[in-house]
Amino acid sequence: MRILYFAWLRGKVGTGEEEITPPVGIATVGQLIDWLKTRSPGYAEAFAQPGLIRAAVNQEYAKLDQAVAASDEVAFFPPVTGG
Amino acid sequence: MRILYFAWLRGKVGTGEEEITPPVGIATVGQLIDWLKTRSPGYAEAFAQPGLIRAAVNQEYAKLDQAVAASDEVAFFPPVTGG
Amino acid sequence: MSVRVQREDFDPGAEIARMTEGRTDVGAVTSFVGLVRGAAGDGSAMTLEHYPGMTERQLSAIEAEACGRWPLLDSLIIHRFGRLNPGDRIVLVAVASSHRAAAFAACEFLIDWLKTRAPFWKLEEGPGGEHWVEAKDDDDDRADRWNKSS
Amino acid sequence: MSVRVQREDFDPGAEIARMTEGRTDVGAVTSFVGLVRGAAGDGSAMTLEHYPGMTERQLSAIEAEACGRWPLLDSLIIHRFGRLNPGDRIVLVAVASSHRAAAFAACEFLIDWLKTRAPFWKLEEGPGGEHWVEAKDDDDDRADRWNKSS
Repeated sequence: MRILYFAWLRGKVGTGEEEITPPVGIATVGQLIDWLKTRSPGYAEAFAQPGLIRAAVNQEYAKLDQAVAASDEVAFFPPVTGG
Repeated sequence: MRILYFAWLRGKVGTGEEEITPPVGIATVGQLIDWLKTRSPGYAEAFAQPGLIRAAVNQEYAKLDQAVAASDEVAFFPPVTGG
Repeated sequence: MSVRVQREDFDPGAEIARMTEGRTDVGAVTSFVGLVRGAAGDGSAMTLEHYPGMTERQLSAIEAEACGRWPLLDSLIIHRFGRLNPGDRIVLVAVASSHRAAAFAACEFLIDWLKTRAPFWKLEEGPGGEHWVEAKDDDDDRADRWNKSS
Repeated sequence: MSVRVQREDFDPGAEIARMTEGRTDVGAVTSFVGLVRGAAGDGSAMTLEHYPGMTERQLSAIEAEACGRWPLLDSLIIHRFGRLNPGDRIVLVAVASSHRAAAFAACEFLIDWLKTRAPFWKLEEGPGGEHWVEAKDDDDDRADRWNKSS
């Protein structure tokens, strides 16, 4: 599974992009976040405030209960500030 | 008094601009219109439908009860269609 | 804040660029360009008549009203007169502000008010001859919106 | 209907002119240009990060939504990324339609939705160092307006 981090999330987790293999049982965006938080204090801090995190699966906005699979591109980022 | 006519009013009265001296007692835009209507069938036709006439005195929109004087520039025209 | 009434065409891009040139306080520029519609070569040209003097005065008054209602950094109205063909530009309204909400509101206000207050009249050439375009109730309604709340 | 995400500057006038070139069905072109604000030389430059791929996809979806809501003849969104200085253009939204009401509504809708949906993030350089710009509730409110009765 390809995971992307943008803006200040990238700084906190320490990378902009990584390939990971989540443990069996990680089936949704929410479960993925819960597992990522256990990987290091940086990850825990990045995802500490769920209200500040937006997720996308395969470049479409996704909610916490959306399914994720090994072949997906999953991205996490703060609320957007373009324009 | 200088009187200007625009768009189809000009066609009906037969001129775009004229200098006139209204009779004593013509003191408002409304009285001026009533007098102009008596000048010829063309004038009568031009002012036949009051709802289709807009007036300006010295280049500012004016209502029927607005005062007019000999030195004024008075204009009559249909509702505007610019833009 | 400026107003131009002219027979010649104008360049919207050059006018918009001029509004922001050398300044860094403008966050938003909105613009509206109105054009003559009609199938090319179908004879649907038109002639725009206006009231020289009163036109400029009314456009300036409309601009002043917009500046009183919104925090604008600059505004521009250019309106053509004379004979125009389908595809020709008629009018440009452009507004610069720090923020987009004011820029959008003022730009739409200016064209709505211009349509009901600026002394221009369209004489259209059609297959059946010339006719003066009638004012639209819809334009009055759009202009009236600005008299309601806020 | 088109979308461009690029590092280079753009020419609003050329883009607007292109939308009407050779056609006579366009009666109204509205445009919005967003620029970086800040006193020149005060160090208030910024860097716009984006999510390549998703950005284009979201902008296209926003455009498709606008085309479904209003009778548009053409639309264009150009958004820059990379380092930008005060006075630099960030974004252009332009819409062509037969009538002005649709052109204004769609243009404002596009920038409102873009601000809350397109994956861009601003990293501002200030006197105290760099900081990520926080999203504004006001932008959410403006975007939400379009979900109410049209």
